[in-house]
Formats: sequence, structure tokens, C-alpha cells
Amino acid sequence: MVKVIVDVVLKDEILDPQGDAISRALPRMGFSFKTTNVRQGKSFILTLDHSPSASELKEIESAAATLLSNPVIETFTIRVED
Amino acid sequence: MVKVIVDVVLKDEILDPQGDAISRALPRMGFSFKTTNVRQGKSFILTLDHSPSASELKEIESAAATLLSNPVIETFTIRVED
Amino acid sequence: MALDTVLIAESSPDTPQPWRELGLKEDEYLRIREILGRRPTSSELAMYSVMWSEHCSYKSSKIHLRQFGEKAPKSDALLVGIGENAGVVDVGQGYAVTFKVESHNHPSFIEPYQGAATGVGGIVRDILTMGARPVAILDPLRFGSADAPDTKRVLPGVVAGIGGYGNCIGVPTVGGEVIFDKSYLGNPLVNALCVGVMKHEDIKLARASGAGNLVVLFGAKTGGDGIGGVSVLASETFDDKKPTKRPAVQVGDPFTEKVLIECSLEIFKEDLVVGIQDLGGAGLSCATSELASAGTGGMRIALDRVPLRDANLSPEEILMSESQERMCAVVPPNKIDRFLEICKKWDVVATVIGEVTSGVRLEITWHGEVIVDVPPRTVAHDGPVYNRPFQRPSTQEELVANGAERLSRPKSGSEISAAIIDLISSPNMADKSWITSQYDRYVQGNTVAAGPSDAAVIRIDEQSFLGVAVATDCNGRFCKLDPYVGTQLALAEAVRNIAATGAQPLAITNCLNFGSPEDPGVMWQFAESVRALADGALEMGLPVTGGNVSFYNQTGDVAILPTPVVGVLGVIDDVRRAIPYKFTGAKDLILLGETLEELSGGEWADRQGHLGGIPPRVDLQRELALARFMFAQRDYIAAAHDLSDGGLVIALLEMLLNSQTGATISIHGDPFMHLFSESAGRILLAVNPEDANYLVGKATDAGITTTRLGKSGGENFEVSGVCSISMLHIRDANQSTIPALFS
Amino acid sequence: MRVGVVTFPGTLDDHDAARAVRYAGGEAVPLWHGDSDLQGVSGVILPGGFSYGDYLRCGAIARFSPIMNSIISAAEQGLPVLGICNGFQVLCESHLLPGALTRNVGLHFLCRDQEIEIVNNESAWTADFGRGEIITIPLKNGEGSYQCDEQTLRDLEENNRVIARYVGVNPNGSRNAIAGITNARGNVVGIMPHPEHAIDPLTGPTSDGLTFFTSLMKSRV
Ligand SMILES: Nc1ncnc2c1ncn2[C@@H]1O[C@H](COP(=O)(O)OP(=O)(O)O)[C@@H](O)[C@H]1O
Ligand SMILES: [Mg+2]
Repeated sequence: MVKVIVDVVLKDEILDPQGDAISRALPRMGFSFKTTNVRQGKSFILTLDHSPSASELKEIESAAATLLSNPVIETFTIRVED
Repeated sequence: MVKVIVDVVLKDEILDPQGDAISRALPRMGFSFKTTNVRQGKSFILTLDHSPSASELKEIESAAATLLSNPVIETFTIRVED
Repeated sequence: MALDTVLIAESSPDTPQPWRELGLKEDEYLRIREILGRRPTSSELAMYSVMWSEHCSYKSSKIHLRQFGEKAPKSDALLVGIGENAGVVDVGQGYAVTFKVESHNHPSFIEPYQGAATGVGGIVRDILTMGARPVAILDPLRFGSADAPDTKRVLPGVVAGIGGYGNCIGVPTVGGEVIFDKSYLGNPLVNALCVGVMKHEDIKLARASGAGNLVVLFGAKTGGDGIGGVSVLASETFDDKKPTKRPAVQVGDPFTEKVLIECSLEIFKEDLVVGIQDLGGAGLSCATSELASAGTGGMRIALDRVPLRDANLSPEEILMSESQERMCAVVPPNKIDRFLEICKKWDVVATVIGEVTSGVRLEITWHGEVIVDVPPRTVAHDGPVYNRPFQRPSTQEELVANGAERLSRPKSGSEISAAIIDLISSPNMADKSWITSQYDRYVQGNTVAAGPSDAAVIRIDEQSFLGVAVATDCNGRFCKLDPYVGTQLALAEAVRNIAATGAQPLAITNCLNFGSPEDPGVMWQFAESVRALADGALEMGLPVTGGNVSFYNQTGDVAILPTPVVGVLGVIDDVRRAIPYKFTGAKDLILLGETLEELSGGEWADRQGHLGGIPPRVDLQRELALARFMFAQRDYIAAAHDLSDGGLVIALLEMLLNSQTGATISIHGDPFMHLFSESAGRILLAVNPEDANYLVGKATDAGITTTRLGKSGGENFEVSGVCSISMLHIRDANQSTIPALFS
Repeated sequence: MRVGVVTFPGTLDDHDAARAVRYAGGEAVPLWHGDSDLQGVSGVILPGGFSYGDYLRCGAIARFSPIMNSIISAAEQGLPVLGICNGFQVLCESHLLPGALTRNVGLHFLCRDQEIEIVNNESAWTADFGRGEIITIPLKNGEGSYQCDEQTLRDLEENNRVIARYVGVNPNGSRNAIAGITNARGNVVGIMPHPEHAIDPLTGPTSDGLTFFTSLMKSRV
């Protein structure tokens, strides 16, 4: 089984209320590590029963750009895990 | 800036309606690559202005296990990106 | 990037400025120079350009909107009129109600979820700003053809966005409209109406007075949202290396808004502010200049104190940022500690950014240097006013000559049956619960009636059962055929919806969605529409308490159907006596009002792909008579439903579907005409058989025509001698359309 | 009887829960998330809403508030606690109840009048119902699908810990159509649909929900 993972994050300039809420919650809960920023993203884990071919990867890329992410506010990256 | 990324996924046995909806949508949208399974996960991108020390990483791990994920339905992994 | 200060501006009159890129006309730019006696600083230019935009200055519409003031009926109910964030009316028992509609059309096309969500957030803050608790949302929506691919992108996103925001802030979404027409493809209309309730003494106004009072910014931090336009200031004139990519998309944070609502209401309760303004379009530019202009005029702001989400923002960008969930209050110094304490309790960031001065100018500094020094009125109120040319388009004659009454009609029983099924399953007439079930209609526990009720009914007092009814309406096809009559039909329908619940109509708001004001044909539609609404309001004795204008709704040269959405608010002294829209048990079905041969612009004609002719006649006195009758007889009426889109057949079937029963009716005359005509001024009643004679008598006394249609019951919808259709078949046709299109 | 109603930032149905307590003849005592004093109440309601915006996961941040610390220990001592919708999610996040609530299978927020069957009428909050009674109360949530592992499910079913089940089409994909559950002792109950919105037919579909609150008034758990 091969996993192709599409990581989707909000563009830096877009407000991320979820990430902000987590930033605020961490110190309240007593954690002392300091973050300069917390963002929340999504990931899509596509499991394939074979290594994706170049053309399949291209298709996955196009799925990531249309279905899995919203290009108006998000960007994505793709990683393959064997 | 260092990024510590906590990837959270639903346990395999937990129903993932979003993943299922994407599985169904992909062929409908004309994509021909075959997946055996699609799951949707979350990621938390913590930005730090320094490399996390061992003790900080430990704290992050405990935040991941309590706040960022729900052990009843989810598992998590942590990666550090410089 | 170099800071442009007033000192620099005085000594460098010839520095080229990007006024054109900011959307200003040359004479407007010269006017600014004349007002200031020098060139504006880049921050001043930013403020003037955004405040003098169509959206903020109403420069094309002002001349027409004045009629709402000039023709205003005398009304004791009006507590706060046009000009404030929202109008306020007296509903008795010491309560005041405020309501207003706003549009978020273009942002919802770009990013449907966030566009719609922030639209809701914006109107809710307008209502909150008046001192009121927001108690209900309605969402009049228009989309392109239901089967168009882009509608599949836009509609689910818009609906999820309205629900996502409204549900999370705990304000029930209880009504609205969903209408499809190809003219809205590429230009959906996302209007949102909010209703708020307060006691008379809690009414707040947007003005800064009292030298020494503090100006406090509270709510979300300021980010680079919605300042795409102003980035030209940073890039073209000053610094080319700076990234100019700023998000045009604003993201809503409903949680922050919910907390802001509770925090503000607690602050109001302790009477800690002398003036308050929400930050909407044009952000701080708007809030500071409007507060100062409506007050004594003088205000000093230290812009560097504004808490930022993005530390790289320039002062110009901070002034223009449209970050959501922010408010600006004017607080006396002796109350500031308590104010900040309440903010802290709710975890709301609050910062004193300036003070009211005894002067007459708005002065803004950036780390001590003066970057804005203007008479605030010139920014907020003395923007340009255009009397744009308008003219009835030459094509209008041909359009109205081509009436739908001349189309060939279904005649046989089976043709009529087929037309009924076609209509009840059409996207416009189909059941919308796939949409409304995504909205929380129960939160706050005061929802007495919500869609599919004609009007939403909300209880506002738990002891006395005082309540309000609200509805919005507009048939854009009628407005296209005749914008004057069409607009009055929208008003008539909204009033009739209020009447159908047994409430008494009290006040009007509106959201005027039109194409480009630079097109004389569109401007004619707009002028006619405003004239009609002002005349109609006067005739009905209902004040227009506020509204909104949205221009430039078009794709290329093609404008949307003119869509002046009219909202009407009614008061109901005891919500337990509100007339329901569904019934149980056997009832007599009675039609109030007269049916004429009026098919043009109607739903049936639309299904034939036809648009032409003259819209139905409108008689506002007849509508008032109906409203009086419904109010007087409310205890004798088991259920009521107004007739509008789709005529009698649709009203009947909707009532029967909601009541889970069938009916047998008989029609004298042309059955098709009686079933499908869309004549105004009609309401369908379901009454207990023993009350039927009494009600018919009372209606006749009131000069209202009545028709006894027949009786409810059975499993079919039967028109004697014409057709009989199983209600199961009708239900399936009605309920499957929307899920099939959008699930 | 004094019943505490907790308000977290983002709680929405606290006024409704308080109204339901009053309709049932009790006195509603507001409890603030930042306090830890339970003010001697005889029961606590965690109302619906979006505590802390439901960012991260529904109920996840609320679980760490000071008031929850007090509620968790009191509940372990037997204090009756009712979590409605978001409150149910908070109870699961707090591990006072097993399992978790996840995204509805339809992927939409869903607001409808829902029939449920009361399966367990022995808990502190359901004792006034008949066993097998079918009632209609509003359901309104985006993440109401009850999920747990096989072992937990067996434990819930075998020990009569399912409080209520959806009748008819399963609206959200919950395992075994579970609408509500209780802890082993029967004092902590989580329910997804909203009884506090069904206390008066004027403003809700029925008054069926009132029985949850009258049950508490009579209970001696
Ligand atoms: N079509 C209209 N009918 C009546 N009043 C209107 C209309 N359009 C705008 N107004 C009024 O003009 C004032 C300014 O409107 P607007 O700039 O939209 O306010 P805000 O920025 O607070 O939303 C408000 O009082 C509003 O009610
Ligand atoms: Mg405003």
C-alpha cells in the first residue's frame, strides 16, 4: 500500500480562527513552550495499491487543486509515503 | 523559524464520512486514478522561533495527546520541519 | 516604505498619486485637494477613495433615496430613522425593534462560504450597534439556473456559510428566499436581514461627542483583509519590493462575534458608552470619520495603537482593512476601567486608540506624526453626488407587448395535471428544506414560526407574549417588466405575508440589487423602483427605516433582473394568537381576494421560458384591507397562506403538504387560469366548517371577495371534473428536486 | 431544586436550558466557565452551542476549563449532570462518558424535529419517562454521529447504558442509532437532540423534552 498525502493549509494572509483559538488555549492549559503562530490544516490520505505513475500523480495534483483545496484561500503540497 | 507539525488522523475503525464522500466524488469528477481508501485528517502547524528542545518536544507531544487529538477516535504523529 | 505625513504633503504638492487606481475620478481628486488646501497624504487618499466609493457614499443613489425622507408617512412608531446603522421602531411595552438587510453579493461569488458568512456577521453587527440583541436572521438568496454547474459551487457554499455563521453565533435563521434565474449566474445575490430587540432606553447611536471621551477599538485584531485595492498605494507609488498580495477574501470568526455580542450587551446594560459603531466596509476609515462627523467633529486617533494580526501592515492598510468582528466605542474616561474589565471577562481585545477633542477635525497619527488631518464630514457625508442619466430602455415596449396571457395553455385534465407536477417540482417552487434544515431555527427559544411559514414569528417577551413577524419578498421578473409595479408588488407581498400570520405591519426595510448605475436603462429601473417604494410606503403609512443599495450586479453588459428585496416587520401583541400556516383535521378552504387573468412574469410563464407582458395589478389599499381583516379575525382562522409565486395551486399544495392531507376543490370558470394566475391581494384560509359562514360574512362586510374552494381531506388533490393527483406523488415531486441537484 | 447551567464562551442554549429548569419547577443557577464553585447545586446542565467556537474539536477546549474540573469530580461522586449536544461532546471529551461525537454522515449541519425512543428510563434525567416511550424533540448539530469501539458499544448495550435511540432513518450515522448514553451509575447523561427546545409547543415541536428536567426534580440518585 502506498499513501499519497495532500496537505492543505490556509494561505498565510488568511485569518485562521481555529489556529488562533489553539494558540490561546495552550498557555491556559499550562503548556510552557512558546509558539509564534499556530495554524490548522487539513490532510487527505489517499491509499493506493501501487506506486502512483507520473500521470497519476498529475491527476492527483489536479484533484488537490480543485476538489481537495480551495485555491482562493488555500494552498497544498503533496507527499508520497511508501 | 521551525515548524512542528502534528498530524492527526481518525483511527481506521472510525467512520470517516468526509473521506468516503471524497472517494465517491473523485471518479465522478473524471479522475481515473484508483484509490483503495481515502481518509481526511487534520494537521496543526506550530511555528517556533527556535528548534524545540527535548523537553519542549515532550510537552508538544503531551499537547498533541490531550488537546490536539482525541485518543478515543484519533491517533497522531509529530514531524519537525526546519 | 516611506511614511507620507501631512508635513510632507504640504511641501510636496506635485507628488503623483494613484487616485485613478483607487477608483477616484479626476474631479473627485481635485475636490479632495480643494477641501484640504493641499494634496492628500496617502492615508487621506485611502480614506477618501474608499468612503467616496459607490458602496459607502451612495453617490449614484442618494438623489433618489431622498424620497424616503420626503415622502415619509407620519409614524409614531419610528424611533430612529434612515441614516443610522439601522432604523428602530417602537413595538410597545417599552420594547424597540431594529431590522435591516444588507447584501454580500460579490464576495459570495468569489468565495461562497466566507462571502455569505461574513455577510451575516456584518448585518448582525449593524443591529448589535444599535444596542439591540440580534434575535433573527432571514436570507433572501438568488442563484443562477439550478442546473448550471456554477450554481452547484455557489449554492451549497452560501448555505453552509450562512448556517456556519448564524448557527455558531446563536441567532436563529428563520426565513428568507431561494430563487433561481439565469440572470444571476455569475452574480448571485446573498442578502441577509437581521432583527434585533432592545428596550427604548438602550438605543445607541453612532456618534462621538464630549471632548476627552475615549475612542476604544474592541473585538478581533486587525489584519490585511479586504484591502486588495489599497495595496496600490504601497506598491506603485512607494515601494515596489513589498508584497502586495493582500487577501480580498475576508474570513469570518463567528466565535469572536458571539463573544462580541455578549460582551457588548453587557457593556450596554451598564450604560458605559456614549456612541458606538461597527467596523464594516471601509473599516476604521468609516468608523472614525462617521463617529466624528455625527458628533461634534473633533477626534484624535493614534493609529499605531491598533492591535495587529499582521505586523507588516502600513497605516494606509490599517485604515482600510475590513477585518471582521470589530467595533469602535466612545467611552467616558470614568467608565473605561469597567469597560475594559467586561472585555477582559469575555476575552475580547480592547484598546484605547484615541479620544474625542474639542476641535472639528479628525486627526490621525502614526508614531507621533500626523498622517491624516481632515474635516470628518467631508469624508463621511459630503461625498460626491451624481444625478446619473436614466431612461426607459427602447426594448421595454416590445417586452411588455409580449404578454404570457397569449401563450397556449394546458386545457385537458391531464395537461393541467402535468403542469401542476411540473410547477411543484420546479426549482423555484420545490421544497427548500434541504437548505433550511442546515439552519438552526430553534436557538434562543423564541421561534414561534419559521420557514416555510409566510413570515417568521418571534416572541420577544416571555411574560406578555409580545412578538414580531418578519418577511422579505421580491419577484425580479415583475420588476423587469415594470420596475414601479414590480417593486410595489414586492411590498404588497411582504405585507401580505405579515398579514397571513395575523400580525400588524409596522415598518419597511429594503435591499436594492441592481446592475450598473452607469447604464441609463438600469438607472431607470432603479429610479422607478425607489419612487415606487417611497410612494407605496406613504400610501400604506409604513415608514422605510433603512436599507442598502447594491449596484454593479452584472456579468459583462448583462444586468441581473432588477431585484429590490423588500422586508416588512409586523408586530403581534400575543404570539399565541398568531395564525399558523398548517392545520390538522377537516377544514373548509376559502380564498380571499379576486383572481384575474394575470400570467405574465409568473412561475408558469417562466417554466415555458417566457418573460414578457405586464405584471399583475397592485392595489395597496386592498392589501391593507386584507391585513386588517386577518388581524381582526385571527382567532377564527385555523391556518392561512398568502398567494404569490405559482398562484392558487402552489399556495394550496404547500398548505396541504405541510398539513399532510389532501383536498377536493371546485373551480368555476377556466380552471387553468384560476389555478395558475398570480393576481396579488389574495390569501388562502383553512377554517373550521362551523366558522366558514361567519368569516365569509365578515370578509364581505370588509369589501373582500371570497370564494369557497372546497374541503381538505383525503389522499388526493382533486379539482372536481378536472384532475385528481395523489398527494404522495405531489410530495415526491416537490421534495426530490433540490436534494437531487445539490446533495 | 437548584440546577446549575454552565456558560462557556460560545455556549448558545444556556438561556433555554435555564428556562427548561424553571418550567420544570426548579431554580436555574448560572455557572461561569472560569469559576470553579458549583454553588451547591443539585444537578448541572452543560447546554448546547459552540463552546470556544468548537474550534479544534467540539467540546475539546471547554473540557479544560476550571468549572469542568469541579464538575468532573462532582460527577464522579454522583452529582447528576446532563450534557446536551455540545454538552454531550464536552462530557465525552472529559471521559465522563465513553466514545466521541463525529461529523454527521450527511456532512451538513442538520436541524430537524427528531423522533427518539427512550430506551433507559432509570437514569437521573429519564426516570419520569415510560420505558420505550417515543418522543419528538429538535435535533440540531453538525457533529452528532456517536462513535466508539466494539468493546464500548457492547458494554453500553449490555449494561442498559443507551439512554435514547433515533427512530426511523438514522439522521447522522450514529452507531446503533444512539442518541444518548449514560455512565454506569446513571447520574451522567449525554444526549444529542435538544430536550430544552421542546418544553412548550408554542416554540418547539412538542413539550416532550420537559420530562428530562422533571425527572431530575424527582430523582434521588
Ligand atoms: N435603499 C435604502 N433605503 C433606505 N435607506 C437606505 C438605503 N440604502 C442605504 N440606506 C441607509 O443609508 C445609511 C447608510 O447605509 P450603509 O452605509 O449601508 O450603513 P452601514 O455601513 O452601517 O451598513 C443607513 O442608514 C441605511 O439604512
Ligand atoms: Mg454600520
